[in-house]
Amino acid sequence: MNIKVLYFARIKESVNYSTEDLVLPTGVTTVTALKNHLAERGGTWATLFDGQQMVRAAINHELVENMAPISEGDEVAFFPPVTGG
Amino acid sequence: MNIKVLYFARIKESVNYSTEDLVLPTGVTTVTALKNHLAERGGTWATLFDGQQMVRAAINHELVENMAPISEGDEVAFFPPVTGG
Amino acid sequence: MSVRVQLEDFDVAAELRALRLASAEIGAVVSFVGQVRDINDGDDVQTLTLEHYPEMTTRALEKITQEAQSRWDIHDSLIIHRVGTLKPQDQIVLVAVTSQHRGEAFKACEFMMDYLKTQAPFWKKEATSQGERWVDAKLSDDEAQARWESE
Amino acid sequence: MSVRVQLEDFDVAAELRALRLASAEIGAVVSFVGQVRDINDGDDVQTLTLEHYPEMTTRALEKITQEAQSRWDIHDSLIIHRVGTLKPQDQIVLVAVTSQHRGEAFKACEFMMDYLKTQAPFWKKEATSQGERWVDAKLSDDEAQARWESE
Repeated sequence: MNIKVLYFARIKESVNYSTEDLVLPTGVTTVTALKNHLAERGGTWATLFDGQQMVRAAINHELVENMAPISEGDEVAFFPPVTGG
Repeated sequence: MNIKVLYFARIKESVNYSTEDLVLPTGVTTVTALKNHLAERGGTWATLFDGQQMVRAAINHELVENMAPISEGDEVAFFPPVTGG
Repeated sequence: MSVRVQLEDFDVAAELRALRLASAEIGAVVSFVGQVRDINDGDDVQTLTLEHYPEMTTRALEKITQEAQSRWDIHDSLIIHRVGTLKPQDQIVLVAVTSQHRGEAFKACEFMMDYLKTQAPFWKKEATSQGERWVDAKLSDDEAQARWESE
Repeated sequence: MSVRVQLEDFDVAAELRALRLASAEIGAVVSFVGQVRDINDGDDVQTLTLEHYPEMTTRALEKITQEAQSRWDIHDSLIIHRVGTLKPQDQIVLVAVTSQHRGEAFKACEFMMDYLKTQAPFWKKEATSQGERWVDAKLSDDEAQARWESE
């Protein structure tokens, strides 16, 4: 499954880039699974996505929970809790 | 006891004037007693002050309840419920 | 913490700007502007005339201001209320509150409006196509004020 | 029911005036203006930079607007949020709501701010004399939003 991943704010600075195209292995079909998949990269990725830090996700521009399913072609974004206003 | 009485809005229009100086008989020492005293004038006064209509009172520019005491030299105002804002 | 009662219109922008720029500790400015509606109780309103009790009005508005200040951590507040004859879409009243954080300013501003509606000696008379009439007080305003009594 | 995200400052007076004059049925205009504070968590703030997620931001603000509209009988609303680099006492955000009666406008305006704070994809980075840092989300904002969930 092909998806696009975006990173914002503190997370973008940690991973050093803002977007990447990913081909997901079979079985990685939820936000949680994607976080675990990214954590397997180790280092900064492990620190960010091991579940200790609060990382919010959006799929196709909608805030979603960790159980949300990911589909072919989705735009998945990861970011810290928002601080606007 | 000498006091000054002011009337506002609908009540002022009913009684046809906005202020009067009154010498109160002994015993008229509360807002309720003053309302009863004015109601004894009959006609419009009775209608206004017989307790059927909502008439608010202020003494010396402070909203007060019916039990409030009246003292020599007070400025007592009668008016309908307020409708500003 | 100022209150003004005046015949003239007021400039919301200038007032809010002055309040906001008074301190860089201010994070929130909440304001209420009331305007004259053209319909009330089903009739068209041509003009609205506000009478008040001058010696009492300022005092009542200052008491409301002080009460808000004692209840919430606000930086400053302003009440401007017009009197005299207004027409539909004229501004009647401005209440504005500044604070560090928004919760206090929202609460204080709504509190001040709710108290103004029930405690400040203003009375409205409408001229409609059916003639002139005094506006009746609304039970909903008493209820809005009563909410704060239990807080 | 419009939302705008922009680099430029906004003119509160012109915005409020346009909202208010849109209809003579409007009796109430409630607004919130946020400004950049010069102190946060004990340090002096020199500049504040707002990043956002453009494709999502507009959508999130429109959802907040629609939710407010479905909950209260309001006439219109406006959200303007700035992005880019701001300095202390710059305006960040305007939320304004018009309605016939004040209760609805007060509630809708505060609701919209509380949701904006927790749902709209903006992130603040401060430059202080101690260096740059991302601003942490506040638990109090989550709590402010949660109040509305049970209503």
